[in-house]
Amino acid sequence: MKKLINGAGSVVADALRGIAAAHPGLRVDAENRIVVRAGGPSPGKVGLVSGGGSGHEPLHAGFVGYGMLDAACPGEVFTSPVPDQVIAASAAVHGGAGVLHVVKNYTGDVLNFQLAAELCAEEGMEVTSVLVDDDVAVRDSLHTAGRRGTGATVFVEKIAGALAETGAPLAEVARVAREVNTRSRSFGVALSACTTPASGKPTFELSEAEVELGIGIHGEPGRARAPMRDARELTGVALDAIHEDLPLSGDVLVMVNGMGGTPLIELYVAFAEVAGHLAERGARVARSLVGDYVTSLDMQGFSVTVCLLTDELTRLWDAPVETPALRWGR
Amino acid sequence: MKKLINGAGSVVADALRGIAAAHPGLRVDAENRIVVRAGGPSPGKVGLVSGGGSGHEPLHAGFVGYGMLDAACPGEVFTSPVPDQVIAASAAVHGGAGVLHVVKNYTGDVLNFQLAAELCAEEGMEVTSVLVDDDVAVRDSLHTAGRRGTGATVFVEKIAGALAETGAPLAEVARVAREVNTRSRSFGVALSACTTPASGKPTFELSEAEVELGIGIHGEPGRARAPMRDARELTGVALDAIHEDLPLSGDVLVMVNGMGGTPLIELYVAFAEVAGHLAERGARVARSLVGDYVTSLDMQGFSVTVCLLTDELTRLWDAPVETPALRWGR
Amino acid sequence: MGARLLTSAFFGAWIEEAARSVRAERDELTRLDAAIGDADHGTNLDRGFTEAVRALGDRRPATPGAVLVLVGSTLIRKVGGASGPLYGTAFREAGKALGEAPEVSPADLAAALAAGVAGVRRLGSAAEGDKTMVDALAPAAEALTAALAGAVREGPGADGAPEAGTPAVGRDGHPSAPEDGRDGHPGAPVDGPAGAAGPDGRGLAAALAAAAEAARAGAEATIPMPARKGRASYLGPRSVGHQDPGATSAALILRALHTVAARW
Amino acid sequence: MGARLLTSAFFGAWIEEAARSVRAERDELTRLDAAIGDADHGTNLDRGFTEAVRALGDRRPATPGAVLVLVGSTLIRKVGGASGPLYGTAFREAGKALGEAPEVSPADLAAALAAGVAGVRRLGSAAEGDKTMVDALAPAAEALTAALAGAVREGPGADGAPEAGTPAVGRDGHPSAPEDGRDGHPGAPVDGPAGAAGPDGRGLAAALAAAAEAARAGAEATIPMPARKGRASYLGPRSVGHQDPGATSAALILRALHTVAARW
Ligand SMILES: Nc1ncnc2c1ncn2[C@@H]1O[C@H](COP(=O)(O)OP(=O)(O)O)[C@@H](O)[C@H]1O
Ligand SMILES: Nc1ncnc2c1ncn2[C@@H]1O[C@H](COP(=O)(O)OP(=O)(O)O)[C@@H](O)[C@H]1O
Ligand SMILES: [Mg+2]
Ligand SMILES: [Mg+2]
Ligand SMILES: [Mg+2]
Ligand SMILES: [Mg+2]
Repeated sequence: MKKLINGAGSVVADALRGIAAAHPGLRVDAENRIVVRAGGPSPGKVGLVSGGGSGHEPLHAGFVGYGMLDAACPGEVFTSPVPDQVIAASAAVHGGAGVLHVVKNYTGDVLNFQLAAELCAEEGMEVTSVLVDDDVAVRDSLHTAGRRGTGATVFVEKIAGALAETGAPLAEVARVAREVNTRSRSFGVALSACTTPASGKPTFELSEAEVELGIGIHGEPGRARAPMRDARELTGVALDAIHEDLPLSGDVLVMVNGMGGTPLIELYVAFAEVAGHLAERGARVARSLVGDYVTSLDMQGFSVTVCLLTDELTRLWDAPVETPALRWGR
Repeated sequence: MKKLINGAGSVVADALRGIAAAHPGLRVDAENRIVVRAGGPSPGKVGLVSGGGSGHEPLHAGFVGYGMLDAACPGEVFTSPVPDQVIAASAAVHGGAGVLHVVKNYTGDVLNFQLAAELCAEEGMEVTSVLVDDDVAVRDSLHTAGRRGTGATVFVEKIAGALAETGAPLAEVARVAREVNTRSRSFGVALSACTTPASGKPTFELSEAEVELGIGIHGEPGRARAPMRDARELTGVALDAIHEDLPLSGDVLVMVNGMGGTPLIELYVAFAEVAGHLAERGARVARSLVGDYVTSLDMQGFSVTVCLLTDELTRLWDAPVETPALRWGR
Repeated sequence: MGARLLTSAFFGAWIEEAARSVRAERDELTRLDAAIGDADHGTNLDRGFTEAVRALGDRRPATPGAVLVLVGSTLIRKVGGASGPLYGTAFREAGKALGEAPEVSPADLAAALAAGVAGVRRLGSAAEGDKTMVDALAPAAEALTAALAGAVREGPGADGAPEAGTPAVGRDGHPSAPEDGRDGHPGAPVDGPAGAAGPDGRGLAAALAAAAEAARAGAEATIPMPARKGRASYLGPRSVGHQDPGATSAALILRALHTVAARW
Repeated sequence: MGARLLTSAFFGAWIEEAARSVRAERDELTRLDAAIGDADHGTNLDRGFTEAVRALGDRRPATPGAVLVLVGSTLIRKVGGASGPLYGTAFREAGKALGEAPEVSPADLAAALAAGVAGVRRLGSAAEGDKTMVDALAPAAEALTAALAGAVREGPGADGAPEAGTPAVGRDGHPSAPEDGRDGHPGAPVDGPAGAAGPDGRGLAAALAAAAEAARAGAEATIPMPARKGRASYLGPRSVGHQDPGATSAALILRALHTVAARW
């Protein structure tokens, strides 16, 4: 393992120093391990807090800013944040209109945010949690941990953030966040595993002739190993899996997301195929993102996330946003 | 080699289809292999054309748009474009005020742009070329190919593009482009080689204990191989090399650029150290970019580019820009 | 030493021993987590127990209950992930069950362990057989209660108990523990008077040997299970054939409890 | 065949043979470029010569000069990189030197080759010894001129000429060509009448054998050089020990010229 770091133990703290130095619009509270907008809480505006393990950059700190998150709580690499972080973030962004927690559906994230929400409530904050669970590779059932939250997190945070910026009440912001989640699905494919700084070894071994289908974002192996195929077929597998779960039609918002080690030229190749697969199913790419948004350290591979748009969602997607990783209209 | 492509022969064409599908603000002319702003040439505005080998995405197509380039000419992977592309691009963006060619200093780019400029002149277009040669890893001499053009290309294109947008004449736009180049320096470090689709093998072998210092952006080996060190030391090597050539002080624009396979969390770790090294030398990070801007396919590593700002350059840097890879103010 | 009742020092020693053991097995726990999770379980618990030891060093609470609550709160505050809240809740619930008594009995300890396991079950809504830490914790709590209640038969003696140096990590996928160690009739040995684990330290050590052995066997028994909770559940049938990292660390923590009791 | 003058068909055959040879050695050229450049030289030239063959197939120009100009323009239009404009210029300048004659003599060919080399030198401003294609092209042009001018001694016959199957790529870093092959006194053999390469095909073949051998030796001689032009120059002293890819492809193209002349 070769990594551009100072040591496995300090990766997250060092990266937070870098984020602080690079983005004057963000304030990094190193002691509480949270990243908040430099301006402080906006009175009367719902505060949006998200967080999760580190190693998925730009998620989540890269989405803090006008029109999106008010605060992010980065945990250790691939480890959900602890309740103290979530509580500190919630307190820092609470402008009197309540706080929305955007939580990706992983046992660790769910439990830590749940404990935090209970303690926030004890301290008199109104907190609502929205669970993101868009990954169709995982079977959803009462008797499992349920679907993972992956790429749709970006859509949920952007769209809910835009509504929050209008001064909408907490229930409305939570409603639109849930709607985005309900209308979104993802599927990921790995061409290589990732290596965490702490373990120093790839999380799984994959031969030159194989891919992992249905991966998550934590270096866990996928649902199945399959022979390597070309971009058209691999994106076809992803679109089939999504379409089977949520029939695709009409205007869609699509993200072709790199897992961290995939060159952008390959993501564009994949995007061309995704657009083709969507057109074959009668769906139209109305809005799109191509790039690294929800990564798994140095993993090579991609994920596709599709959201069935409504007029409201399109309008909120188009609203101005000013964060390190997503910016337009300002 | 595992790549998310349909075949080595169609990578560039496939990626161009993806770019066309993802960015309605761009028009991809597949036959001429050029990418231009959807709006067509702006009368009275200097047209900015750049280009080079593919495999460096988002460079250059990702910088086409308001406030930056008018057209990009992507060559084959790591191969400069042919004169026909440059001529077609120049003709497409010529709005009567002349065309500026931003050329990275590589023999291939220089020769192909030179032939194109001669033919453009024959067709009655006023063309000025600006050479970018910022890489301090290469010794500059009359008896060599001279310094490579790397990261500063982004600064030159952004700042010259901003000035062109004001309606400034060709000579002025060329003057500011040259000034940015003169005030900018870069240095790159590779933790791993890249693999071109055509060759299928890493361009060099590097052990777990080694890095290449002073690399370019085409997978060529660097000036020297050295033992692997931590982020603080590796960025120190880069800053020392830059500082030795162009003493650093005052307000600077800094880019910590990923080579394509480097996770963003590591780039932030590196940025924290770069900011520290700059502060030690009395320079101040006034503006910055952290991310993948000038890449080498899947190479792991980074480059640092520093530009000594003036008030004019800062103002032009801050001016609105709306491209796939760089966007603010609109 | 043979002390009849367990002091806060005893619980502090347990946590120190658990921290040592987690540190020693950290990479192995992470390796197990890499196979079916996200390769952080060893780092997570090492960070948590190191912080717990530090917290106890800063201000050693006066009562056993307060020691465990502090440990649990520290794990919740420092670990993150799934295991942080789960282990944190286990220790907090166990600590709360011990109340404010300055010294507690082995039976109190057994009740506390049961309360801790109940807390984990509630928070994680995992049942036995879901391939989680519950598969090690639940049989251990049952074995301890049963051993102390006297349902202990003569056996091969303390040699049958896991040694501090014995890895809790199963090597062959075939649980070697007797099945009756998992259904309330532990077959693990005691070295105290037959028929009942008396209040003396040797009886407690024997009962904890049974609990540790039940945890080890429970962890090993997760190997053939498909996971239904936590990250490993995403793998579906592909999680079969791997020992659950959380169950493995639970066995380590129980073994540490026996180790400390044996030299108490 | 022994044709006295060279037709456009001869030049078309040369380009076809060059395209075959570049295709066969494509990966080796790319491998050489990977060592000191950017791993695309084989792909670049393969693309270019394939297109040149196609262009000639679409409309075979009537004169040798027009053939070479079309090949050069096609290379400029399709290759990119450094080698596209350089080889393109070489062929265009050579073609222009041949003028509009429907058939040209071996001496015309030698003059054209010299004009092509001059074009490369001018555009790339590379001198001999800079570790570029010039190191193969320049001695080849000189050797051809010298051989045709009669400065050719008796030698071991056509066997000494490079075979179509002989790799142009040096294997050991020690140029095996006689030194006088590079300074205007080619030692390479001819199979025509001693003292002068006559206008017949066999004499031309012998002179081209000398040129091809000079190119091969020139390419091999780039191995110990540090590069001063092109991408390889970025490596400074690290470029020593590798054969220049452009010099290697130049040797291939000259060998193709000899191959075609030998069966003409
Ligand atoms: N719902 C649950 N109930 C009980 N234990 C669980 C549950 N989910 C996960 N675990 C335990 O947590 C362990 C993983 O812990 P750890 O790796 O630290 O957290 P994470 O899964 O968040 O990375 C699993 O091996 C399993 O034993
Ligand atoms: N200035 C120059 N003059 C002559 N030949 C050159 C010059 N620069 C490069 N070359 C030749 O071009 C070859 C490289 O061609 P190629 O790999 O196709 O282009 P690029 O270097 O742009 O990738 C070199 O091996 C060298 O022989
Ligand atoms: Mg984790
Ligand atoms: Mg090239
Ligand atoms: Mg884990
Ligand atoms: Mg090359």
